[in-house]
Amino acid sequence: MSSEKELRLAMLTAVAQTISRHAEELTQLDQAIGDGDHGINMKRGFDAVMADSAGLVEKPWPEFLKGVGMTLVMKVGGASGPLFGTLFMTLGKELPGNPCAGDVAGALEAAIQAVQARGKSEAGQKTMLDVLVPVAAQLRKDALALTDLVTVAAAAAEATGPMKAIRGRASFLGDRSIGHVDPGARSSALMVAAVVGAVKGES
Amino acid sequence: MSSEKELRLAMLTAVAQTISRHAEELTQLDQAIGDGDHGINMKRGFDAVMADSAGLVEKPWPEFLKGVGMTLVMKVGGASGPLFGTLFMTLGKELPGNPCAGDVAGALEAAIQAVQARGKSEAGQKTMLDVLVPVAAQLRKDALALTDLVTVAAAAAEATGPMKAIRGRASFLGDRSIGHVDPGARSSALMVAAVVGAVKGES
Amino acid sequence: MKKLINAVENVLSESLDGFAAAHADIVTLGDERKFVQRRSLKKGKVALVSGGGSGHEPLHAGFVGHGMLDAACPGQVFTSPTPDQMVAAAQAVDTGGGVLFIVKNYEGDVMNFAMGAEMAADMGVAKVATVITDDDVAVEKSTYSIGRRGVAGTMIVERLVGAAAEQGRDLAALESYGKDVNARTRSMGVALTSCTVPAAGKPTFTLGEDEMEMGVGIHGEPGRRRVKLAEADAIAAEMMGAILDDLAPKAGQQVLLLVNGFGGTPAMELYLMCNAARRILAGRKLLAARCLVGSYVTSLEMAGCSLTVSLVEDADLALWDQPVHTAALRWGM
Amino acid sequence: MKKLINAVENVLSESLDGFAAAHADIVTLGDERKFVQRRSLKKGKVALVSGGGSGHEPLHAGFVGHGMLDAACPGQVFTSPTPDQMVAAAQAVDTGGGVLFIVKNYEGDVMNFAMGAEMAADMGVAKVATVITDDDVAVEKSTYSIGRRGVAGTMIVERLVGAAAEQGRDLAALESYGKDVNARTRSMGVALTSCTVPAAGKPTFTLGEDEMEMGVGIHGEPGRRRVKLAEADAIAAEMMGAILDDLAPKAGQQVLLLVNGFGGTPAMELYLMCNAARRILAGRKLLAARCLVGSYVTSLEMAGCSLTVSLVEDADLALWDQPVHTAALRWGM
Ligand SMILES: Nc1ncnc2c1ncn2[C@@H]1O[C@H](COP(=O)(O)OP(=O)(O)O)[C@@H](O)[C@H]1O
Ligand SMILES: Nc1ncnc2c1ncn2[C@@H]1O[C@H](COP(=O)(O)OP(=O)(O)O)[C@@H](O)[C@H]1O
Ligand SMILES: [Mg+2]
Ligand SMILES: [Mg+2]
Ligand SMILES: [Mg+2]
Ligand SMILES: [Mg+2]
Repeated sequence: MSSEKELRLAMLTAVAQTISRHAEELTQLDQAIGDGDHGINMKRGFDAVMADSAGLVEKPWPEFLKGVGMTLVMKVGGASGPLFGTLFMTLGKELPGNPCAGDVAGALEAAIQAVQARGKSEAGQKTMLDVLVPVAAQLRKDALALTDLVTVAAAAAEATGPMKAIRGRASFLGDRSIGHVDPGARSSALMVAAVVGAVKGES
Repeated sequence: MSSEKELRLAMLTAVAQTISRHAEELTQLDQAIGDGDHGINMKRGFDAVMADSAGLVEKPWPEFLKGVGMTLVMKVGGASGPLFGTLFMTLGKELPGNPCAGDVAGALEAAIQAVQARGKSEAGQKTMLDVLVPVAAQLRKDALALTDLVTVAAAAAEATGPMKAIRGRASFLGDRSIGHVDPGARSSALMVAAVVGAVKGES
Repeated sequence: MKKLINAVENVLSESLDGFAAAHADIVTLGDERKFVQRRSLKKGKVALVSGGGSGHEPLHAGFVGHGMLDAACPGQVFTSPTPDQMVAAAQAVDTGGGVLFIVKNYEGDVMNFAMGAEMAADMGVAKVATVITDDDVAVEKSTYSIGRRGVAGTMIVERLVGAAAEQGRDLAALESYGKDVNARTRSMGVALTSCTVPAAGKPTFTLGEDEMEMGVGIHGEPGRRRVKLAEADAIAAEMMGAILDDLAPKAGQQVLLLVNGFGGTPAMELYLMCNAARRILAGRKLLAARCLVGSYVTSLEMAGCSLTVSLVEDADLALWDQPVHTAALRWGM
Repeated sequence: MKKLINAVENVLSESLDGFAAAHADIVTLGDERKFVQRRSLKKGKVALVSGGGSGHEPLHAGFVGHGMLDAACPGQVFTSPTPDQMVAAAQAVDTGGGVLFIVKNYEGDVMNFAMGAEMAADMGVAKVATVITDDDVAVEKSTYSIGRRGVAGTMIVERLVGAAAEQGRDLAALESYGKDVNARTRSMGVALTSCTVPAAGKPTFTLGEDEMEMGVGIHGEPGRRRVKLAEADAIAAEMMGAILDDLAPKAGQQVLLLVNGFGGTPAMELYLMCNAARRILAGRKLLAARCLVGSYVTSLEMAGCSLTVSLVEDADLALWDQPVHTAALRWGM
């Protein structure tokens, strides 16, 4: 149990750190095709999560994830706040108290459903979903091939570059959104890499 | 009489042209220690004078000069409008119908008095008066040494550079006004040179 | 970045404190600065709540007061507020008549207000309805997008619905009136310079010395196209053309014209644009029944402006002219 | 130069046309656009006439209307109007009570208004008196200069004297009240960027990315010194320090605080400065009885702001609160 708690703290810390380190990059991506706040938003959210981390990591996985999601909803704002918030909250709702690797794909699929419902969106529209969906598919295929997961996520984020945005602020640009990586896709890939790193015990 | 009329037209044209040609320079001088409109103001005034020139030059010298002064008052605005306007109007009041060279120094001295009264100012305060006063003195010394007049005027304008402004917008700057030529002094010197050029028959 | 600020993190809170102090006769600030609310509420009146990212001042907090909003939820700069803010605001200003959310059409705002409405319902705030504004014709309407952005026309919706709410209309009537006003309101903007989000520290976009962004959004989002700087008349013609082609009003129609500055454009230029826009209206035989000129829906210090046209009838004008008493719009009281 | 204009020569006239059209309920434009006047005059009331270079909008035309000015004479951008304008305005609005000129202390304005007063007297406009405003503490007072500049405090004089005129006070009483209010009013400004006079086509001055002009004038005139950009609190402390040292008010004194934007500074920053200034007032035990925040006396699109403090008594506040109905300031009607 204590090692589970350490794992939660390691995951949270890794995600918060990667967001913080890449905040400027995310903001720059958002300046190109959005309103230039994605890095700032995500950093504000995960700073708030980290401020509560001591209490959060004490909780079992479902409550832990719901707590993270709720904090993101209340602190991130913008489009990404409700969406990542919904993602984490639904993961918390779906996962059992003592989840094993095999539980994750199903929970993530449900969480993606919830994000799609909230965002009236689906994969192919140049959003975070273009990373989340292939990541869920890869998990479903092989829940233990962690390195592949990182590769899939990174490639999926890159692949949003040539896409035309149909959801998110970038959609206002029409064809002018083509040629830029989606900020929410990039932050999703960064989070996947951080979580995998934490699971593998890297720091 | 007709040659007098031509002289009036030549003078007017020469003054208007020099102001127009140097408008940007005068504005730049005013940007350094004022509000950046002296060239624009003077050009607007003399453009208006030139628009009326056909009628104005028909009039004898006193009415001609009063007319020029009145137009400047109504069109230039700012500090230079009332001052140059007063200068020309008073010249018109003071000069006889058929002035000779010897009449000019006295008329200019009276006009300078009027400018000083209007501006609550005197030579030594980094203004147009620092050109007008030495020009009047030189005229008093030798009314026919036209080239000297131009030299005196140009040197007097230059000499306002090291002065500290006590009147005009530049006075707000205190010591920071030092090191810049006064725009009104420069425009005065330009007008003196233009008038002399017209009298000497240059074009 | 050149701004009159202390620390980037405190821009919003210090600004809200200054706002609340300067307008203490009209507004109070909610707990944790979650919302700005009207000082005196009217029992049973439908409460109007709006909000959105900050940086568009006076929208929305500047429109809290008699005849307009009951509360406004300020988000971080250019970032939608969070659902807890809407919940807190709704709870504070609901006096039994229900709550109408007025939301600009951005996914962030729409989703956060939607979550706020759900949470408010869970927590027992009687009824919540929502009007979404989407007046920006710069974005082509299409089923393959999230639709148009809500821009300056939002304040016209807030004003007219606010006046109607003051007269005691019920929630359903106000919701449908708000949608109706929004449907008759179109805007388009142009930017001459970018704005700088304080936390980002550098301009959102870069324009050449001879370029402008035609159809810009109020967060500095790129517009229809980046073009060479043009004369005011040509700019007005393009914007009014897009607006009027979309609205397709009949000759003789009364309109409300809003010439809105984005924050960095002086009144002198706005009035010049007003003059240009009015000539175009006259050319199409449209009657500018009311005309509002000023920086009402801004993008920080962005230079540029938007034009908004609302098709109005006498009944709308009568509402428009009712007393209003907010920080940024005031007449009749 | 990036501006919403057509031709440089027509900026003023097109802008005035737009202004007059947008506010046709309040003002009319005089012949040859020599002045903007109040639509309805009050027989026997002393007429208040102000004016000055354009580019400071809404000052002065935006303050024409009930409770403030009867007419405003707009000069070219940053250039005093000419005497014929003052004469025409005085003739148009004098209804027998005489005319009070309110003039900012710049030699151009003072001389042109003086010539205007002389000509008006020659032409039989009954009585003309003049109040000169000089509230800018950035300029040290000295017998070796023309004295202080008139800046944002001018609008406070226009407002209070305007309200007093509405109550029927005579010319001499208003002249002395105006001088009195001016004597109790002090301002200081700071610029973060320059402005560009349309006809000049380039910025009046240049500041480094990390510099500001402390004590700037409202035409972008250099101020006390050019310094490194500082935090809002430090800027407010320097400006309020200079103002309050000069006014030397007693603890417990009521004051009116004006936080004035120069045209390119968004409301968010002005309210933040308001918050900073109010903290300083509170620290000196001064009571901010009224607080006005907005871009009222501008320098085209210059970024920056000024702070103005007026020492006021209950009688001044009662006048301040009287109804006013102008394009830029309106309450109570
Ligand atoms: N409807 C949507 N569905 C899924 N993801 C979305 C949607 N709208 C936006 N996003 C994601 O959110 C990201 C933008 O987040 P952020 O910049 O924080 O919010 P905002 O756009 O409100 O400023 C986009 O890059 C995109 O990945
Ligand atoms: N009181 C004064 N007496 C004499 N000359 C003055 C006075 N005030 C200003 N000037 C002259 O006027 C010039 C400025 O003219 P201008 O720029 O057209 O007006 P403004 O200063 O009102 O913008 C100064 O350079 C100076 O020579
Ligand atoms: Mg964003
Ligand atoms: Mg000048
Ligand atoms: Mg955003
Ligand atoms: Mg000037």
